[in-house]
Amino acid sequence: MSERENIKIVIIDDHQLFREGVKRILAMEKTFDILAEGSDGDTALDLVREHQPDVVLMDINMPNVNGVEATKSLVEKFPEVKVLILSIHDDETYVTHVLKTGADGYLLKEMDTDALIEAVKVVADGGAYIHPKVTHNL
Amino acid sequence: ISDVVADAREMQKFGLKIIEAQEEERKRLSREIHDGPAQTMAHVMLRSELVERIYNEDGIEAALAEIKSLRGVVKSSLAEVRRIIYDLRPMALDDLGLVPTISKYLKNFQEQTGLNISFRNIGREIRLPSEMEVAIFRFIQESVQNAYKHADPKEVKVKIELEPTQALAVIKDDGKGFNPEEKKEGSFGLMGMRERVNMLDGQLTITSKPGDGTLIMVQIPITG
Amino acid sequence: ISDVVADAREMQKFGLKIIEAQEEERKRLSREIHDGPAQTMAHVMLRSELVERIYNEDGIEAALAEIKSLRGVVKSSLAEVRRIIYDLRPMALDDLGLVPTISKYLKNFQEQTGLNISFRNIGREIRLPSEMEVAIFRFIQESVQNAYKHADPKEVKVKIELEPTQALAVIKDDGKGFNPEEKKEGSFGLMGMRERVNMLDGQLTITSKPGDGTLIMVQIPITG
Ligand SMILES: Nc1ncnc2c1ncn2[C@@H]1O[C@H](COP(=O)(O)OP(=O)(O)OP(=O)(O)O)[C@@H](O)[C@H]1O
Ligand SMILES: Nc1ncnc2c1ncn2[C@@H]1O[C@H](COP(=O)(O)OP(=O)(O)OP(=O)(O)O)[C@@H](O)[C@H]1O
Ligand SMILES: [K+]
Ligand SMILES: [Mg+2]
Ligand SMILES: [Mg+2]
Ligand SMILES: [Mg+2]
Repeated sequence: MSERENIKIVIIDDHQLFREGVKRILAMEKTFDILAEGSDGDTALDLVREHQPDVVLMDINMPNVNGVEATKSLVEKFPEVKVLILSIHDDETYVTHVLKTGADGYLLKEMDTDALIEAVKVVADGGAYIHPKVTHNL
Repeated sequence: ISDVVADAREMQKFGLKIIEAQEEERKRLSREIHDGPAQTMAHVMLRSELVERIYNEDGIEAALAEIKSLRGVVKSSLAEVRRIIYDLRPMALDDLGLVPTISKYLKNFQEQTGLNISFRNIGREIRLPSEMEVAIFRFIQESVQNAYKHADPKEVKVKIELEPTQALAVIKDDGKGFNPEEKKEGSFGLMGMRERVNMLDGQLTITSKPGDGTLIMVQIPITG
Repeated sequence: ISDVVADAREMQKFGLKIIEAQEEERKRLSREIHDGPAQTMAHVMLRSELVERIYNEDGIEAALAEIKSLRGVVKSSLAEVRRIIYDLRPMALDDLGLVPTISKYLKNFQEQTGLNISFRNIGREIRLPSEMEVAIFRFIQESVQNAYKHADPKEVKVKIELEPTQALAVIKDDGKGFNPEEKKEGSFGLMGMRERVNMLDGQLTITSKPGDGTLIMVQIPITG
C-alpha cells in the first residue's frame, strides 16, 4: 500500500462503557488516530466540524438527536466524511434505512475485533462494509 | 342521568389512560433493556475477544486482569437486570407471598426516597389468590407513591392484616392531605385502585382533608 | 340512558381486562428475563471465575477455549434479549416509522405462522405523532392476529396510506368471516381498537359476514 496518513476517527455513542471498549480496540491499530468521542447526534456534528475526521463511528439510539438523524445531517454537510454505524439492531430494516440515508457501513455491536478494524479501513478507503450476519438477513 | 353519562366518560378515559400507560411502559422497558443489558452483552463479547490479544502482547497476568474486569461489568449488568425484573413485578410476590414482598418493597422505597415508612403485619402470613396479592401490592405501591409525590409527610404507616376471610390494607400519612371528592384531570391512580377494589367486591375508603393527612383503607373479602 | 350505562359497564370491564392483561404481561416478562438473560449472566459470572483455574490446570489454550465458549453463551443470550425488546414494542417504530416496521412485522408473522400476507403502502413514508403510529401498528397487529386465530384465510391483504391529513389502514382476509354485531364475552381486541380509534377521532369500519371474509378499515385524521 502506498504511504498514507493515519485514519482519523471520531466515536459517537451514548454508552460510555461501550465507547471505552471500542477505543481500546482501535488504539491497538497503529494507523488509527482517535480524535474525539461524543454521546449524542448533536455533538457528532460539532466534533466533525472541529476535528475533520475520516470516519465517524455512529451509534443509533442516543438521546436528543439519534444516529439516523445525525447521519443524515453529516452526509449533507460533510459528504467526504465516512459514517460507520455500530448498533445493537440486527434487523435489516435498520440496515437498509441507514444505508439509504448515506451511511457507508453497518456493524453489529457484538462484532469481533478484526471485523471492527477491517470495517474502519474499508469505509475509509471509500468502500462499503456490512456485518456478515445482517448481509445474511438482507 | 348526567352523572351517569359523566361516569361513563370517566370510565372511557380510564380505559384509554390504561392503554396509554401500557404503551409507555412497553416503550420505556424496551429502551431500558436495549440501553442496559443488550449493550453490556455486546460489550462483553467485544472485550472477551481482546483477552487473547492481551495475552499475546502483555502476558497472562494482564489477560487475567482483563477477565476480572469483565466479570465486574457482567456483575453490574446482572444487578441492573435484576432491578428491571423487580420493577416489573417482584417475583417474590408469587414465590413468597405478600408480607415479605411488601416489607422488601417498602424498605427499598424508603432507601431510595428518604421517606420514613413503617410497616406492620398484624395478621397471619397466608397466601391469597394471585390476583388479590398483586392487587394489594399495587394498592400499597400506589399509596406510598402518592404519599411521596403529593403529601410531603413526616411519616407513612403501612399496615396489613390477612385473615382467611378478608384482607385489609391501611396506608396512613401525616402529610398535606387533599379533598378526595375533587376529581383531578389526568390522574388515574386512585381511580384504578377503586376499579380494582370493585372488581374484587371489596371496599376502598379514602379519608383526607387539606392539612390533615391521608388515610387509605382497602378491604377485600376472600372467597374460595 | 341504559345504553350509556351498558357502555360504561363494557368500558369498565375493558379497563379491568387491560389491567389484568398488563399484570400478566409483566409477570410473563419478568419470568422470561429471569429465566433467560439473568440466568445466562449469572452463569457467565460463574464460569469466568473458572478461567484462571483452567489456565493453571490445563494451560492457556484451554483457558482461551473456555472464553470462546462463554462468548457463544452471551451471543445466544443477546439474541434472546433482542426478541424480548422486539415483542414489547419494535424500536424501529420510533426510530424509523410505520412503513418499515409494519413491513418487517408482517414478514416475521408470515414466516412464523405460514399465513400468506401481502403488504402495500400506497401513500408516502411520512412520520406521524408517536401515539398514532403505535395505534396503527397495534391495529394491524390485532387484525392479522385475528385473521390467523379465527379466519383460516387463504390470504390476508394489508394496505396503508399515509397522507399529511389522514392515515388509513385496511386489513382484508378471505377467511370464515363473522357477525360484527354479536358481542363475544371476554373478547377485547376489537373493542380496544374501537376505543383507540375514538380517542384519535377516527373511524373504524368492520365489514364481515359468516362465510364471506373480513374487511377492517381504520381511518384517522391527522391534526397538528
Ligand atoms: N397521600 C396524598 N396526599 C396528598 N394528596 C394526595 C395523596 N394521594 C393523592 N393525592 C391527590 O389526589 C390526586 C389524585 O391522585 P392519583 O393517584 O389518582 O393521581 P396522581 O398521583 O396525580 O397521578 P397518577 O395517575 O400517576 O397516579 C393527586 O394528584 C393529589 O393531588
Ligand atoms: N378476521 C376475523 N375472521 C373471523 N372472525 C373474526 C375475525 N376477527 C374477529 N373475529 C371474531 O370476533 C371475535 C372478537 O374478536 P376480538 O379480537 O375482539 O377478540 P379475540 O380475538 O377473540 O380475543 P382477544 O381479546 O385476544 O383479541 C373473535 O373471537 C372472532 O370470533
Ligand atoms: K443502537
Ligand atoms: Mg445508544
Ligand atoms: Mg398516583
Ligand atoms: Mg383478537
